[in-house]
Amino acid sequence: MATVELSFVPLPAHVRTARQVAVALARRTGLTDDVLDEIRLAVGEACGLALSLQRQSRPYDPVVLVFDDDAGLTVDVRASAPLDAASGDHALSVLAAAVPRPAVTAEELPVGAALAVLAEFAPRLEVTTSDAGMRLELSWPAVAVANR
Amino acid sequence: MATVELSFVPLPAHVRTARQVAVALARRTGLTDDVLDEIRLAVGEACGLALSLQRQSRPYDPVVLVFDDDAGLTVDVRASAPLDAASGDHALSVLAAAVPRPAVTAEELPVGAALAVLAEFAPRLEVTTSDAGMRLELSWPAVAVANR
Amino acid sequence: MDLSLSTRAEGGRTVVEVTGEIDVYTAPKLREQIAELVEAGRHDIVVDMRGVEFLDSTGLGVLVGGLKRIRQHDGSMRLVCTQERILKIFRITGLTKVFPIHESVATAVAAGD
Amino acid sequence: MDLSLSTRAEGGRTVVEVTGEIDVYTAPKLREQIAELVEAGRHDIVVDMRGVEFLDSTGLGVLVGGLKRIRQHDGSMRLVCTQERILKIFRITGLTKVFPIHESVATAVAAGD
Ligand SMILES: Nc1ncnc2c1ncn2[C@@H]1O[C@H](COP(=O)(O)OP(=O)(O)O)[C@@H](O)[C@H]1O
Ligand SMILES: Nc1ncnc2c1ncn2[C@@H]1O[C@H](COP(=O)(O)OP(=O)(O)O)[C@@H](O)[C@H]1O
Repeated sequence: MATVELSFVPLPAHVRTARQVAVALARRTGLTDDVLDEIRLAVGEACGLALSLQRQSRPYDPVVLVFDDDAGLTVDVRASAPLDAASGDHALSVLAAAVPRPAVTAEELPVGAALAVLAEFAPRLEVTTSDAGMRLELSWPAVAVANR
Repeated sequence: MATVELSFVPLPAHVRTARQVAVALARRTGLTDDVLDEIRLAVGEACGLALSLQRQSRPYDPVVLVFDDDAGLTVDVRASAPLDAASGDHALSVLAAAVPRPAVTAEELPVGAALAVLAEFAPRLEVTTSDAGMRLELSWPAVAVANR
Repeated sequence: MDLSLSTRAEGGRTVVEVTGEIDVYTAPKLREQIAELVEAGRHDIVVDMRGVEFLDSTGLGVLVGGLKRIRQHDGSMRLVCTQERILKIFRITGLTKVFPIHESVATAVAAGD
Repeated sequence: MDLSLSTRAEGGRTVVEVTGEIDVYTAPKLREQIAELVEAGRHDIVVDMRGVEFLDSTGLGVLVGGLKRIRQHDGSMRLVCTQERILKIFRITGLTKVFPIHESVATAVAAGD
């Protein structure tokens, strides 16, 4: 059963709220401050990607986050913008291709950097794309927690 | 369109998260610190009532909060526990009768106090009960904000 | 912020210093602390709430429940509270008539019953 | 916490002091600040990030974009950053090779190009 669900219209201000909710849940599961920092960063980047996608083709649909704190913390970030069906690294490239590029000066979301942060800070990352949208599943398993 | 939706299994820890989300949204709409305090209190009490109801008869259903910041802030708190159909003050008494009483020592949620806090701090409060559950709609209109 | 509690003896009474948030999640911790004190025979309690940042109706319920229990032992419960926004919660729920509320631990400890 | 910015001249360069969170919501504010400076002919910029509490890829994008714009004017952008958790973001995205990163404003201002 999902513990907490958060959905928001794709506006940048709500990404901060999403980070706060993720950190509040993680704190409650007893994760250490170092891990809380990782969660804050990775969830922020996942939301940033979802937001970019959604604003491009489904600006009135919410970005949805499903949190589960059964064993460690799992955060499932979903956007409904239709994409080619793929999973794993394939899905990553579908995603990278779909997120709108900044015009000329690259001052918007640098997709490469977002993915680098996600890969670094989410111990487990599952990416799926389909015509129903994008799904990024980030997990910080309870085991990894005990090892830190 | 709802700006943000938050749903959570009826556990006390999530009430704090709900307060945080409400305050984050309210801050963004430019409400003053005094009003933020009121929102924190009123949303907390509304969630406490919803949680009590839900734990009693629908412990696996989430409590749902729908936030709208179109003009001021509206927070709609919903529980799915079935109740007699009523609205306004009638609904308040249906609600007060339905929330489980603490055994002997009254150390759980004092419903009277919760309703007193709600009435004091939510400038507009609409209560509806039905067999589909309870709905508490709290609003801090943009007008009231300007007047403070 | 979480709830934290510390207790000490002062002038024949027990001072419980409470800091953080007393809400539906943390209130049980305060309830247990008060229950323990009452069972240990400490029936004159001063709850120092100057460090409380948030108080909801569940917290009020725990204080009222504690007071009832203490009165069964002819004891007393006094509160120390200086923050207007916390005092307001006691006022609008009518509990300023139920609890003696003091401005400092010293006056609460010195107060006669 | 929100983003706040202040700028001052120091040793022929412009120091931009950034505190708070640089994220998808606040980054545009930083972008505008840098664009304004460049347009005003301030092409040697030191961004003091010691007070930054959070930095995401959007913030990196704004810094990289600012650097590109500044280089068109033969200018320079140096960063001051001492927090390990912010430095790590620059490292894992390969940007430590793009930006000179200093431990203090003094050394950043004194550095040759
Ligand atoms: N290591 C890096 N990671 C991410 N972005 C970088 C990096 N180095 C430089 N950048 C800058 O960020 C800008 C845009 O982001 P980028 O990662 O290139 O998106 P994408 O790779 O998906 O096109 C680029 O213009 C690039 O100059
Ligand atoms: N003004 C008040 N508001 C709320 N609770 C109060 C108040 N005064 C005392 N209490 C105590 O709180 C306890 C339980 O809450 P209460 O408000 O009575 O719930 P309800 O009225 O729904 O039964 C009661 O035992 C009561 O002693």
